[in-house]
Amino acid sequence: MSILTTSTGGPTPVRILAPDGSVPDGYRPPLPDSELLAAYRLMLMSRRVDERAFNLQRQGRLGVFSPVNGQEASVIGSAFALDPTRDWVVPQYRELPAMLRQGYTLERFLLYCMGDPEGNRMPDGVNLLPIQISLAAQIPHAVGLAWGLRHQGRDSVVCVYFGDGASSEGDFHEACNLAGVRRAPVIFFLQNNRWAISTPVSKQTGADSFATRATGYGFPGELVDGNDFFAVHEATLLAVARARAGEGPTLIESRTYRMGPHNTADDPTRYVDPEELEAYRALDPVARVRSFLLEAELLSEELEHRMRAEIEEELAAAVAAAEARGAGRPEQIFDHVYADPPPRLLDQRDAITGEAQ
Amino acid sequence: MSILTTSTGGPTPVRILAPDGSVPDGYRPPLPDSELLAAYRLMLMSRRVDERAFNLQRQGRLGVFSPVNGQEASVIGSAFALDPTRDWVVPQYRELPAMLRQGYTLERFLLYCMGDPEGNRMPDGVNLLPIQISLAAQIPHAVGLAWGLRHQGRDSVVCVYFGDGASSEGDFHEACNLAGVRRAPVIFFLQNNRWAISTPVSKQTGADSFATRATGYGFPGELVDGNDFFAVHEATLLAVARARAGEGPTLIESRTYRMGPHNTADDPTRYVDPEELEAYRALDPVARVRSFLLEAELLSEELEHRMRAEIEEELAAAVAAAEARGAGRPEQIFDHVYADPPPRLLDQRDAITGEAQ
Amino acid sequence: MATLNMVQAIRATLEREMERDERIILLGQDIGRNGGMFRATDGLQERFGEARVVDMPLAEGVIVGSAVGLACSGLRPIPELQFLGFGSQAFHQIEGQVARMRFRSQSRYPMPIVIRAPFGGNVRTPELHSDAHEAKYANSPGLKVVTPASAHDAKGLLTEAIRGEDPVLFCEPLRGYRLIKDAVPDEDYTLPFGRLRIARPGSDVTLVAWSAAVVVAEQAAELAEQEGISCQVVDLRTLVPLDVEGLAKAVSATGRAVVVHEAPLTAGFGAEVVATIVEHAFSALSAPVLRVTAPDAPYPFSSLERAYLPSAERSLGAIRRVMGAA
Amino acid sequence: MATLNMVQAIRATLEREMERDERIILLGQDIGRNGGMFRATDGLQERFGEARVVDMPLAEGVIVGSAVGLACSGLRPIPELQFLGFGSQAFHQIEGQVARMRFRSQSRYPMPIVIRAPFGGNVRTPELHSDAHEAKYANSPGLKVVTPASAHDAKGLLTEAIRGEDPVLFCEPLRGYRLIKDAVPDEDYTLPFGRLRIARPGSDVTLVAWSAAVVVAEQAAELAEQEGISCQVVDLRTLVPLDVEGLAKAVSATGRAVVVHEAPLTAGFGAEVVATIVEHAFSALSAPVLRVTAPDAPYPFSSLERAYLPSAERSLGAIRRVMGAA
Ligand SMILES: Cc1ncc(C[n+]2csc(CCOP(=O)(O)OP(=O)(O)O)c2C)c(N)n1
Ligand SMILES: Cc1ncc(C[n+]2csc(CCOP(=O)(O)OP(=O)(O)O)c2C)c(N)n1
Ligand SMILES: [Mg+2]
Ligand SMILES: [Mg+2]
Repeated sequence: MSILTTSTGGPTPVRILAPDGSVPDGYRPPLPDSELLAAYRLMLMSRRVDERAFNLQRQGRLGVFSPVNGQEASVIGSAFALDPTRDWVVPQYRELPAMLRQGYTLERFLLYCMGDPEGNRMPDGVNLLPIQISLAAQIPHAVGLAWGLRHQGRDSVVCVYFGDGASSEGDFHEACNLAGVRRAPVIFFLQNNRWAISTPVSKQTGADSFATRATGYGFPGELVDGNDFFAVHEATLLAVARARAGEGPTLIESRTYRMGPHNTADDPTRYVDPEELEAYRALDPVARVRSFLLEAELLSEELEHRMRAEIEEELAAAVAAAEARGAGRPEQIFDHVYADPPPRLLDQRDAITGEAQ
Repeated sequence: MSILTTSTGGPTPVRILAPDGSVPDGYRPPLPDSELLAAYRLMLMSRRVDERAFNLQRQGRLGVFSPVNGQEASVIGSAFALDPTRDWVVPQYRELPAMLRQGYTLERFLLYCMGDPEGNRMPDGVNLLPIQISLAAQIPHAVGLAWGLRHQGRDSVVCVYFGDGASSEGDFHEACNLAGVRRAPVIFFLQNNRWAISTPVSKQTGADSFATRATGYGFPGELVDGNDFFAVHEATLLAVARARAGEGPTLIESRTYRMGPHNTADDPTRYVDPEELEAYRALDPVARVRSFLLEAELLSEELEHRMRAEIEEELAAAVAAAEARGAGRPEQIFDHVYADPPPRLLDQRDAITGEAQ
Repeated sequence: MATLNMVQAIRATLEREMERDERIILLGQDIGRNGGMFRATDGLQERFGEARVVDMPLAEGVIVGSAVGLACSGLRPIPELQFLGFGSQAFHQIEGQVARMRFRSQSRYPMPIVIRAPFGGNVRTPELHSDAHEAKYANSPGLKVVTPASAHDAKGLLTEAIRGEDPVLFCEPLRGYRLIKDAVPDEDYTLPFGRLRIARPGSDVTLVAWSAAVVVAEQAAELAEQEGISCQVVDLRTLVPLDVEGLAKAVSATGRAVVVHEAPLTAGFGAEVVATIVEHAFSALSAPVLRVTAPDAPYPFSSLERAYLPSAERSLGAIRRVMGAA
Repeated sequence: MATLNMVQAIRATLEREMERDERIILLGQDIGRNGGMFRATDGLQERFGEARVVDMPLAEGVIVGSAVGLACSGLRPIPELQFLGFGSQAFHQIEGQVARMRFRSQSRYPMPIVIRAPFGGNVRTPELHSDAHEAKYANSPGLKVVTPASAHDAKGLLTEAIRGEDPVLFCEPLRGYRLIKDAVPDEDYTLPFGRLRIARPGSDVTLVAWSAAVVVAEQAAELAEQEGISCQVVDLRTLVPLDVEGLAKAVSATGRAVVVHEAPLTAGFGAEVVATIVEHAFSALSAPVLRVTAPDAPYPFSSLERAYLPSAERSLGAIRRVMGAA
């Protein structure tokens, strides 16, 4: 069973922005031009971080890193439908641009990749939960968060990201079911990038779409072309509106493709069919937005050049700042374990940090 | 949200046998008369065991017991669609008649209720897994069993029972999803008896039917009136045929009603609306089959009387036999823990059984 | 000062704390209309409404997992596991999430969550309901593990747990719910974590226990008394934090110790107690520290549980052994 | 006799056993086409087909839970947890089902299941991948817990596990996959469970360890040697069953012991080792038995793991203390 974006089996994902950058006649993006450009800039940033992080990792300057490559429209199109001042993002680990959009910083992300726990400290006031490694474990958190905010009279919406792989975990089901019962203002944003490391989606599920699962929980599911910034964005806007209005959760299946390796330790040539990969390259989500913006004359080569230069600077500054902090300090092992640490732990701290001195 | 059998919201359960015992014109049950009578007899047996077990429990002669009351058509209608010589039943804990149909014995069941582990020993050659207390944990087992039998070339079908409550556990989802991928010959038989102890199904899920969940796993779901022996039976026959033919799993939602308490420790007057209970009493699954059989002249008052007398005898014999065995022996704590028990455990056995002597 | 049983003390504490702090919200199976399987939340839904006393779907993972999110939103959730044995369904959320979210988020998201869970045997429950899993949670850093043995302590420790900022697994002895009754002050009070209680003074052997096993230790002490052996009974009250100093002191005073607990021997928390005593009071020991526990077998079916669980008689055997008298 | 690293020894053993017994079937994430994250199943799907080497959906609960059903059908499944840390997602299936099905069914359904799981630190994995959870499983009766420290032992113990009738949690040291290399006989052999190995002879102090910590203990023994302290290193090989007699004998020979392990101190399996030594070799002890472990904090992010994990230096500190020299 194939559920490629290009396949004809199963439901067809909603698409607005064609691979050549064209949109249906009369379609007007729901974002102001400045936001469109900001979104595009974030796409460029994301691609650049992917490259740079890989290099740094190869040089031993970063630990494991998972690139976003191929999923920029999916991550950024959805994030731009949220209001960072009141809405929340609950990430898995492959959603850096959505996190940046909320107010996370590159420097912290690099620290995170360097294995410093401070890197997973979301800045105060930034509506973000930390990066989650235990797949799907964040989904129940998102439901609780959405429910809790609503309980306290806030009009916030929570968008939780997770992969096709993570959707097989029991946590996905339990969370969706609870959200349906409580009509929690949460968006389950499932990035079906066709792979869970080496496991293709055909071995992940026998269904021809994940979006249909929503019915079984009593709320709507939407299937969109995840390489289409507008389709993703519109579907998320709708879901945000529903959630904000108290109409409960939405499940969005964003059908995209992981164009790079799973992470810096992975060798996808062992399992990815190169022809399939080529087919998806033609559906590149960043190129599509670029064509659209050029066509609409919102973007020029020159503006893009400027953007790239800025990004380069920002990134260099972030790398420098993160590296200047240096590796972790042994005290950090103990610093945030308990509000009120057991004396035994304090003794252990003294022993370990004492020795390290 | 109400998903009563009688309600009009959501999908309507398939019904064949009306509450007055009538069937649609020309309907012919797919079972020979002898089997119909056997099924009815098992219904009577089940009701009688419910009563008797409650009395024994009140006298301190049995431990916790969960009655089947109200779910006889659901449990027996499905079990009669299986071939006990090759098909398997994987129970939760409220499916005694299905277990008896497979070849389990009343005596063992009483032992089980008396807290003797021997009672959960399924007789050799009987295609049954033990009673499961950890809700939903048996569902993955059923999928593995179905897959394993198929792997070994057997044409067996596995029917796993679980409740509306259990369906909220992650195990349900993980198991359905795997079964969809592997097209395992398994029937997910969800008894929606409207309650999980005191939790009504409206707090269990936001969906208006559980059957719709099947789509999200790539296989069919059926919703049937679980108080209708024929509807349950036909749906299960269909599912068995599909599974046997290699077409994979089916999810059956059997919408029924728990007419008694959750178990001997439960006080349903704390939470059950007496009017609702009355409404369901009018839909009694046993009375319906009885009316049908009387109308069809397969059953007479006299035959029924004989059946009841036989049942009484069987039950009395089983109680006597179980009680004759007496309470558990301390060695039983150690007997079946390992094939190859650690010496430490053997020392512990000697210490404990030695002291008990 | 009223005499309450344990479940009454717990219920009263929940009510008092919910009055005091409206951020508290209770989650669990059958806790609302039904008031909990053992009535620990009886009447609380009527009193505080369905928004604060929430009957949850039957899924331990999301009962605990949503509590993490509720805590991130600023609330103070008190999820109930209907039985500690079903905490295994939520184990990844408890050890991997609740226990670590403070560290993972570097204190941006503290986890003021109290997970209540009845456990322990001799009440003829079906399989898996009575298991004593405390050691598994004690080996999950970031979590505190609290195990009261009296109604008085249940109130003081639960109040402390609820008002604290750290996540707590609050283990309630099933057998004690109605059997354990003692004087509970009406006014608010907290008991600090990590301070054991001397439940009975004695000079020859120190018996160490927690939760329902404290009663067994006390019975064993009675039996030993009749043989002229004076036993001190220590109730640990909390396993994490462990009162290392208090334990060393208590054992040093007698030079002999026996640990009694309901979990299986191997890697049960009794091992930690012995290892701690050995590290901190070795020179005072005049006999090996022994453990009286369940055997390394699964919690059995109900007809076997009496033989399975540690008894006063088995404890007496160990007491005699450490006294060199057997 | 070839020199193999640990992952090669494991892969070769799986291949050999699958050849021998067609009831064996492997289940796990990324074990097929990709050959496993660490290549422990490299080429096995090609060799034995997709029906016997099965890439599973990303759900540990059903990877283990379906293995229970496969075993009921008469097969001998070998599920892999990609990392032991994610065993928590399957904890209810492991401790509640795999470990108890033999008892629950009174031997009608034996569970010849070997759950393979890499674990352990110092390889810069992301959070939750390196956790040493062995004590939680050791406190789950019905299960055996096996922890090889050499390629040779990995083969012998894995063969024993696969051919046995009891469920085994087979813990493989991540750090050792490529670093640990030793001579592995070509022919089949099994190593009995519950027999420890003296990894290094010595007369002053007994160091007890398992899995990757054996290497740390050996390094500590080297350091101690330079100070004139002779350390015996004991590799437990299996935690359940525990070689109680062997342990007592080894420690009795030196009168001093230090346990080294990667899990947090409190309720780690080191506690069991100490408690067992105290019960069975108390009179031979001339110093407290000490533990060198991770602190009671969650496994940290990678830049901190070196300080977190027990080191040869920290072990040396404990050795000096039991020698009365610090
Ligand atoms: C509970 C759990 N099991 C296994 C892993 C190991 N693992 C890390 S990423 C990954 C694949 C994730 O796939 P998906 O959810 O589709 O996300 P993607 O990487 O495609 O973004 C696996 C198996 C994990 N991190 N957590
Ligand atoms: C994992 C788990 N959680 C909680 C319980 C306690 N419990 C026993 S029966 C029950 C309700 C079950 O409801 P349902 O699955 O609908 O089955 P029914 O009793 O209605 O047949 C609960 C919560 C349990 N046995 N297992
Ligand atoms: Mg994916
Ligand atoms: Mg039910």
